[in-house]
Formats: sequence, structure tokens, C-alpha cells
Amino acid sequence: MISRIVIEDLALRRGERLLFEHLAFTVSPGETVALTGRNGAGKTSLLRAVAGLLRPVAGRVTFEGVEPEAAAGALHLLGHLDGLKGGRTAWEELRFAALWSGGTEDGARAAAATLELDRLLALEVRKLSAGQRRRLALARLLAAPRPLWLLDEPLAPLDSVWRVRMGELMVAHTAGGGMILAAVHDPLPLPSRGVEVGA
Amino acid sequence: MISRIVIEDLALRRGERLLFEHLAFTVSPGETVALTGRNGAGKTSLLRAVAGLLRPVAGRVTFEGVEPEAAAGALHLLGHLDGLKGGRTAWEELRFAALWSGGTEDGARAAAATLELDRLLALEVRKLSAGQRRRLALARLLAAPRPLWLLDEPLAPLDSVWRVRMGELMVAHTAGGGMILAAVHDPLPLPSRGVEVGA
Amino acid sequence: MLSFLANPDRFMAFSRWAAPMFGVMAAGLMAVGLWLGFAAPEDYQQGDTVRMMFIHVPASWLALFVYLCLGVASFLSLVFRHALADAAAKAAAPLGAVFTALALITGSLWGKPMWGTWWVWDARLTSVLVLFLFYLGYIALRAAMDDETKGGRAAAILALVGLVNLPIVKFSVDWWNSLHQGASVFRAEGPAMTNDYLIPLLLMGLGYMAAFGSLWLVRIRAEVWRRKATVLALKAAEA
Amino acid sequence: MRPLVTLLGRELALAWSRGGGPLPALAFYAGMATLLPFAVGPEPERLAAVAPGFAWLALALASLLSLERLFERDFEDGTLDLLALGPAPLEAVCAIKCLAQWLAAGLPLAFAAPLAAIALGAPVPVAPLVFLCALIGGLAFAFVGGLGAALALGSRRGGLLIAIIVLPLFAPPVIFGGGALTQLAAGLPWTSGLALLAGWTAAAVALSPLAMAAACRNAVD
Amino acid sequence: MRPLVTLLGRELALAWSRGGGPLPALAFYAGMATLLPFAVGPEPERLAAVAPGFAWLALALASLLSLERLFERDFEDGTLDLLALGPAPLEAVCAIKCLAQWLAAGLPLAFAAPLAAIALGAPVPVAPLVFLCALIGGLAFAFVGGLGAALALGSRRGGLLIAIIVLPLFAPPVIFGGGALTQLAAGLPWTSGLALLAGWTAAAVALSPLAMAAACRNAVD
Ligand code: HEM
Ligand SMILES: Nc1ncnc2c1ncn2[C@@H]1O[C@H](COP(=O)(O)OP(=O)(O)OP(=O)(O)O)[C@@H](O)[C@H]1O
Ligand SMILES: Nc1ncnc2c1ncn2[C@@H]1O[C@H](COP(=O)(O)OP(=O)(O)OP(=O)(O)O)[C@@H](O)[C@H]1O
Ligand SMILES: [Mg+2]
Ligand SMILES: [Mg+2]
Repeated sequence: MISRIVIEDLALRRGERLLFEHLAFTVSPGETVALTGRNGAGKTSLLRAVAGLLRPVAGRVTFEGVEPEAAAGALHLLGHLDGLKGGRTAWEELRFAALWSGGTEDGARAAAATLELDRLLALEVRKLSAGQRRRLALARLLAAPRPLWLLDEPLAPLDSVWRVRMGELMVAHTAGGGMILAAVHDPLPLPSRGVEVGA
Repeated sequence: MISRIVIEDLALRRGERLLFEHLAFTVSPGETVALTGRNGAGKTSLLRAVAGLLRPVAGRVTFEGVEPEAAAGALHLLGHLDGLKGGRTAWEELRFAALWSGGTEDGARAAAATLELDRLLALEVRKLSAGQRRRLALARLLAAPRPLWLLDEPLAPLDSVWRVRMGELMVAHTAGGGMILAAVHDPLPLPSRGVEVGA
Repeated sequence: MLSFLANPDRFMAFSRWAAPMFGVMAAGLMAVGLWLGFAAPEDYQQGDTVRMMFIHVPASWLALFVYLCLGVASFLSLVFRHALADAAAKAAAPLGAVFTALALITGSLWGKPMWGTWWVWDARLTSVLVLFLFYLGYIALRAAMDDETKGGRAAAILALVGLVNLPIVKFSVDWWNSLHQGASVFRAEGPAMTNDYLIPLLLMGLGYMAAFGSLWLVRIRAEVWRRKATVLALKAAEA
Repeated sequence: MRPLVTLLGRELALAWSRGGGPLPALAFYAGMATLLPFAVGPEPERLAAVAPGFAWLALALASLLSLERLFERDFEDGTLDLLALGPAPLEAVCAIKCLAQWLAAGLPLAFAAPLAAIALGAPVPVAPLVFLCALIGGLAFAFVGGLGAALALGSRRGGLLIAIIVLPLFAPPVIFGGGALTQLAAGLPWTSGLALLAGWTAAAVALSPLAMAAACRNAVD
Repeated sequence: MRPLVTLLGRELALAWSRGGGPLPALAFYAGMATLLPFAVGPEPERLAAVAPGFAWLALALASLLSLERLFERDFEDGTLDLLALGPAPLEAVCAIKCLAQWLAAGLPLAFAAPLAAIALGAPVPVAPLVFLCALIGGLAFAFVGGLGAALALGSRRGGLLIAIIVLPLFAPPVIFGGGALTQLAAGLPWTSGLALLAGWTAAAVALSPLAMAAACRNAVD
């Protein structure tokens, strides 16, 4: 299990521009951290750096309690691009994501039920409405249990009812020892600690 | 000039499902209408029907004061899909959209200045952050003046500063006789009339 | 040597005098080589056209050698992320392309009188053309990426992949029967050529090598300066 | 007119970067000319005999395989909506897209085809006819290929559909052009083959935009 | 292993619907076999001589043009991130993608190639060698093509680049396979050509995943 995620003295560069330097904070099990900042501050870049997809120019991200190689297997990343193929059905995509991330088909089915996607599973992804599509993407988090969730504006396209439901699911995840690092422009519907990027 | 947009007894179907029927409302110059409704209620579909891209199963959409064929030339549609090509630069995309919608290159430049995109115009679209990309899409509305704006969750990826700025720009548009029909989950930062879809 | 030059400041100090020195050496060696080459007796089979050798053969050697340099520099820049290695790779590619083009052109000029044709699709000639395409691919890939570090890394991967082509070029004449003759200088049994030809050929080879060294250093220096300038311009823009 | 010119510019730029402009066409033919002798053996007279036909065939294949996805990108990223709401009818938009594709990819291929044929040893007098066939035929391939791409929009199994739809439409021009080339090689009159090819191309250019626009409207709906 | 099998299933389904399964391959060869007599002239012995080589070269060209976009979709829609964060190393992911592409497109082509050669009048004993070359060579084309596609990710002028990158890597296998075919036709021993082809394929399959994964990591960064 991850005992803590430590971000120390982090600096990121995109192209020629330095986004931020000397960023430091930690995320402990049970915690939700909300990343805020202006557009283009580097929230998305930070999430990708934590996921290990982006190499920082200085500083480091440490997953305490797991081998560095196993870090990728301990997290879910849900970005602006949700990696869903318009031409495949919702169930094909959810099932693949579950099995690929170490979950099971039953887990995928349970996640679909929790997010009330059952009726939509046979539809092609391109036919889903924006909110339904986001729910499908969020179902992947539940389909394969991993301790760290990296979320990029996860609730924006959801309606008010689903924002509340999703807030409850996030609380349940952290209550079970999970961690959440979410980039947001609106406050999250659950207790969270704020970290401002690129201030 | 459009004197009014009248939606009468409208019914839309997607696949086998009837989304809603008997929907009726009007939009007059200077008005902002906020469409609300659950995910999958049919807000996006309604916007596409008003734009003439989707054929209703019953009822009609009338643009009073313009020929039916000219209706498409009187509106901007900004959907979930923003029609921006990741591999082209922001300026190439903005310039094309302006000229294609009947605007001018100067108009495009002015719009970019208003939305503070100047520094980003040389970047490829895929490198923009989510909020920057949305600002680029919004700049297209200003680059070619058209009376009706059909917007699908226009402000979601913007930071708080830009939400306020965009609200001011929308107020300016309606003050000049424009009309706005926007699908939203969060209240708009300007006075608007609400219409609930699929209640 | 490599680790000594890996320090950018030391490299700049070294290349400052090394580049012109190599240039002078190149001019001297090539002048003597050409003089001796033209003074050498005519070949009893080839007649005067044998003098093409002094241009063609060193260009072909360099085409291979520069690719090797490109490969090594690319490896260093990929593994150690060393900016200077990346600059060296970038600087080497167009030079290599020029040498390869020279080998192709002089070879085919020589082929007309010798083989009666400008070009045949045999293994040696084709593999050199492939080498040329690798150089072009490297240059094009670098140029097509907006992001310089990304373009550099993608191109470095390509350069490493292209290394497999080097032994094919070198040994193509042994592995397939080819119009082109086999190695006659660098071979296990020692050179098979009279000193009349061998000495000017080796002088020309050294001259080409020195010319490459000089141009390479100059180009690396220019690249280093260009990068410094962009960094400064960016700082100025942000301030 | 003005917006259509802008659109043509944009589509040219996109097709150019998608296909890479004239260089891949040249590289494609260079590769072909390089590899053909290895594949069929280097005897010059055998090569010379097949060279013009092969150049023509390669053109058809290249168009078939590269045109497939002409509309798909625009459909998936929402650009098709933007184009449908523009000042020009969708028929014109579709025609412009195909035209741009031809200008950016077909035209360079048409220039490269006779060069490849000559490099392979085809008699020089054949070259102009290869060029003409490639020029005219390429236009037909672009429009017919665009039609297949538009029809397959939004369907699963797009590739399969395109193949089934487009191949029968590709066969006649290929046969007309090939006929003209063999006739010329045999010293027989070849104008009728070329005329048939031109007729087919004219029909394709005139009719397929209508079908393309209908298919796009259907996909956007 | 389990996730990789799932991935293979998904990639197969995607490649199948992208390429349309075996039908386009068959149609492609059917078109070629129909056209070739027109292009080369119908004399049987001339046709028979070039038939196997044509079948082989057409395979290479088809692979060249259809493999181009193997990674681009996944890069643009974020799937590549998902794959990079999975349980398997990116090298294995890349290898699986190429393998799926080969199974879905290369394998049907390999079955179609000897049929096309025979239809064109190639002697039946050549068919097994055409099949073997297509089978083995197709695998090399899939992996090398994937490498080109991965290197060109995120660049402008993708098509151009892929052509330039991939052509030099395609040349050797085409030469080896073509050599084996001409040797066989001439009644000479042909195993060395096939062995070289197999060796090249083995090297491509073993090494290109490393380069592909490095290229993907670079693009995602
Ligand atoms: C376009 C045509 C040609 C190309 C691409 C070409 C390429 C090459 C290359 C790459 C080498 C260096 C081989 C090594 O270092 O082992 C070489 C060497 C050589 N070439 Fe050519 N060549 C061409 C035509 C010719 C012709 C027509 C002749 C004369 C008959 C010729 C004579 C030589 C000789 C004598 C060497 C030196 C061999 C040695 O000592 O290693 N080449 N050529
Ligand atoms: N490859 C690149 N080259 C140059 N600049 C880039 C590149 N990629 C991203 N950027 C820039 O990096 C900055 C940070 O982008 P990022 O997506 O991390 O911002 P963000 O905080 O997520 O913003 P948003 O709230 O709009 O989503 C942006 O200004 C963007 O333009
Ligand atoms: N081609 C289609 N076939 C079948 N159902 C479809 C098709 N296209 C859309 N739908 C369904 O139509 C419904 C309406 O979708 P729409 O995008 O209009 O909703 P929305 O109100 O915009 O929702 P959101 O708030 O999530 O954006 C959804 O339930 C969707 O699944
Ligand atoms: Mg972001
Ligand atoms: Mg919607």
C-alpha cells in the first residue's frame, strides 16, 4: 500500500516555458487535494507528472511504500482526453479498461450499475451525451480499485444530481484509504485541502 | 435581422428514444436563455436542432425575419466538440473560422486580443490547456458577428476570472441585439431566462 | 576525451581553436593528396577515370563515418540527455547527407564509363541510397516537430535504428554479388593497391576527415550559440 | 466565393500535412521504382514492358488506400458541423475537399508517375500518356474515394464498407487507362481509352458531390 | 499475461474495423489481378513471369499505406496514456498493437497474395513461396511501419515523415523476398533469400518495439 505521496521542489517545463518551480505538498491516505489555478497554470501538467508521464525538470514525486516501477499500477488518471473510442460500445470500453487496469468483468459490471450506466452500455460511445460519457469515464475508476485517483475537472459535465452522487463516491473512496488529487475550477462537493498551482 | 426565434411544439428523437415533446419557447433579441436539464435530457440535441443539423420528429424552429435558407448564416454553434484541429496553430484555426463565417482577418485579430490569446496564437492547438482552448473556441464567436449564439456549457473549463470576463462579453452581445441560447449545468454569470429540457 | 568535452564551457574553449586548425589541416592534406593523385600514373584498365577514386572513395568512407558519429551522439543524448550530444547529432546530419550525396553522385559519374550505366539496383548502391534516406529522415523528423527536445529525441531513436544499415553498406559487396568492387584498402589481408594510388587516397581520406571535423565543430558551436540566444530571448519576453 | 477559396486553402494545408505534400508521392514512386526490379527481377526489357502499367496501378492503389479517411477526422472533431453551418452548400464543401486532396496528393503523384515509368525503362514516348492518365484518373479517384469515405462515416466497419463501395467504382477508370496504355505500347490507337477515362472522370466530378453531401448530412444528423 | 490478451482482443477488433477485415485485402488483390493484364498486356508468359513479384510488392505497398496511422488515434484521444499506465511495459503494448495489425490485415493479405499470383498465371509451385514471403514479410512490414508511425507522432507532416522513415526499412525485406522469388523462378536455390527475410523479420520484431516504446514515451511526455 502507498503510505504517502510526496511532491518535493517540483518544477515543470512545457516547450520553452517554465510553468512553476519549488512546488511541494503531500497527499496522505484518506485525503482529497483540490488543485486550483488560472487557466494554463499547469494543473493538467502536474497531474501528468504525478502519473509519471511527464518528466519534471527539477524535484521529484515519490510514492512512499511502493516500488517506483509499481507506481503506475497504483493510480488512475482521468484527463481532459478520456481515452474513449467513439466507435466502440460503452461496455466494450468499460470492460477493457477494467481488465487492463487489473480489475474484473464483474467489477466493471458493478461499476456500471453504481453509475447507472446499464441502459447505455450497448450504445456506441459517440452517441452518449457529455455527462453520460463522463460517467462512463468515471466508472473506470470504480471498475478496478487503485488507491490514487488523478482527476482533471472530473465533475464539470455532470448535472447537479450526479455531482452530489459522485461526491459521495469520492468520499467513500477516501474513507477506504484512497487518495484523490483533482484539478478543479469549482469547489468539490466534499471536504478537501486546496493547493494552488502557479500562483 | 432576426426579429425572434420561435420554437413550437418541438419533439426530438435519438435512436429509438423520444427525448422530449411539446417543447415551446421563444428567444427575442437581447435575451439570454439558459437550457437546463439532467444529463441526457436532450440539451445538446436541442441546440443542434435549432442550428438545423438535426431534424425534429414534430414541431418546428422558425427564425422570424430571415429566409429559412439564411438561418444557418445567422448563428454560431459551439458544441462539446469544438471543431479545432490539434495539429494546426491557434491562429490558423481562428483565421479560418472568421473568414468562413463571414468575418475578416482583422476581426479575428481583434477577437484574439479581446480574449488575450495573442501570446498563444503561434502554438499548435493540441498544446493549449483546456481553458485556453475553450477561449480560442469562444474567440470565433467574436471574430465574425452573427446574431444568435448556441453554446453548449461554454464556461465549464474557464477559470473564475475568465468566467466573469466571458459573462461581460455575453452581456455586450445581447445588449447589441444578439441572442444567446446556452446549455448549462451551472448558472450563467449574467441575467438569463431558464428553460428546462425533458423535465 | 568525450567526458572532457562533455562540459559545454570546455568544449567551447577547445573548439574555438580546434575548428580553424582542422580547417587548415584539411586544406593542406587535400591539396597534397590531389597533387599526388594527378601525378599518379594512369591505370592500365581505367585510364584517366581512375582519378575519380580520390574523390569518390573518401566521400564514401565519410558517409559511413559520419553516420557512426551521428549514432554515437544520438545514443549519448538519449541515454544521458546531454544537450551537447544532441547539438552534435543535429550538426552532423546535414554534413553526412552531403558526403553521402557526393558518394552517390561521384559513384554514378564513375559508373558510366566503368560499368556502362549510371545506376544499377544492386545491394551496395541501394544500401547507400538507403543511408542517404536515413539522413534525410533524421533531418525531416527533427524539422517537423515544434518542440525541439521532442523532435531531437524522436530523431535520435531513428538514428539508432538506422545503425543497422551501416554493416549492410559495408559488407553488401561480400554478401551479395555486386558490380561494385570489394574492399581493397581496409581489409584483413592489408591493402591491395600500389602506393602510387594508396598514398594520395589516404591523404585525401585524412583531408576529408579533417574537413568534416572542422565543419562539425563550427556547426556545433553555432547550435550552442543559437540555443543560448533563444533562452535569452525567452527571458527577455517573460520579463 | 471568398469563403470557398479560404476553405480550399485550409483543406490544401491539411491534405498537404496529412499526406505530406509532394514528397511522399515522390518517395512512394521512388520506393516503388527501387523495389520493383528486386521483386520481379532486373531484366530491362521485362521491366520496361510493365513499367507504365505498374505506375498507373500504383497510383490507383495509393489513392484507394489514402483517400479512405477524408471525412472521418472532420466528423469526429466537430469540424463537419462548422462546415455545414457555413455560407456555402455542403455539396460545394465536399467538392472542394476532394479537389484539395487531388491538388495536394494526386497532382504530385501525376507528375511522379511518368518519371517512375521512365526510371524503370519505359520508352519515353509513353510518358505523356502516363501523365495524362494519372492526371485525369487521379481526379476520378479523389472524388470516388471521397464518396466512399463520406458513406462510411459513423458506421462501424468503415474500412470494409469503403472497399465494397469504392472498388467497383475504381475498376472502370483503371481499366480504361490501362487499356489506353497497352494500346499505345502495341502501336494501336489509344484515344478512345483516354476519352472513356475522361468521361468517367467528368461524371464522377459532377455527381459524387451530391451523394457526398447527402451522406455527410445523414452522418451529422 | 491476462491484460495483454485483453489488449490483443481489443486491438484486433479495432484493426479489423479500421481495415475492414479480410475483404478489402481480397478486393485489393482482385483489383490488382484484374488490372495487371491491362497494364502489362495479356501475353501469358510475360504476366506469369512478373506475377509473383507483383503480388509481393503490392503487399509491401499496401502495408506502407495502411500502417501509417497505427498510433495516431490513440495519441489524440488519450488512449495512449491509458496504455502507458497499464500493467504491461509499453514495449509489449507496442508489439501487441503491431501483432494485431498483422493478424487483422497482414494475414488475410498473405492468404490472398498466392491466389492473386496464380490467377495471373504464375506457376503453382511458386505459390507456397509467395505465401511464405507474404506471411513473414508482412510481419516485418507491420513492425517497421509501426515504428514509423510512432516516430512521427505529434509532428506536422506526418505522412511525409512516415514515408521517408519507413522506406529505407522496407527496402531490405522487399529485396530479400524478391530475390528468393526470382531465384525460384530461375530454378536456382532460393532458401538463402527466405532465410535473410526471416532474419530481418526476427530483428524487426525483436528490436522495433524498443524503439516504438521510446518514441511513444517521447510523444506522451
Ligand atoms: C553510385 C554508385 C556508387 C556508390 C553508391 C558507391 C559507394 C561506395 C561506398 C559506400 C564505398 C565505401 C565502402 C567501404 O568503406 O567499405 C565505396 C568504395 C569504393 N568504391 Fe564505390 N560506389 C559507387 C560507384 C563506384 C564505381 C563506379 C567505382 C569504380 C569502378 C567504385 C569504386 C570504389 C572503390 C575502388 C572503393 C574503395 C573500396 C575500398 O578500398 O574499400 N565505386 N563506394
Ligand atoms: N508542448 C507544449 N509546448 C508549449 N507549451 C505547452 C505545451 N503543452 C502545454 N503547454 C502550455 O503549458 C501550459 C500549461 O498547460 P496545462 O494544460 O497544464 O494547464 P492547466 O492548468 O491544466 O490549465 P486549464 O485550467 O486551462 O486546464 C499552458 O499555457 C500551455 O499552453
Ligand atoms: N445516435 C444516437 N442513438 C441513440 N441515442 C442517442 C444518439 N445520440 C444521442 N443519443 C441519446 O440521446 C440523449 C440526449 O443526448 P444529449 O447529448 O442531447 O443530452 P444533453 O442534454 O446534452 O446531456 P448532457 O448534459 O450530458 O450534455 C442521450 O441519452 C443519448 O444517449
Ligand atoms: Mg487542464
Ligand atoms: Mg450535452
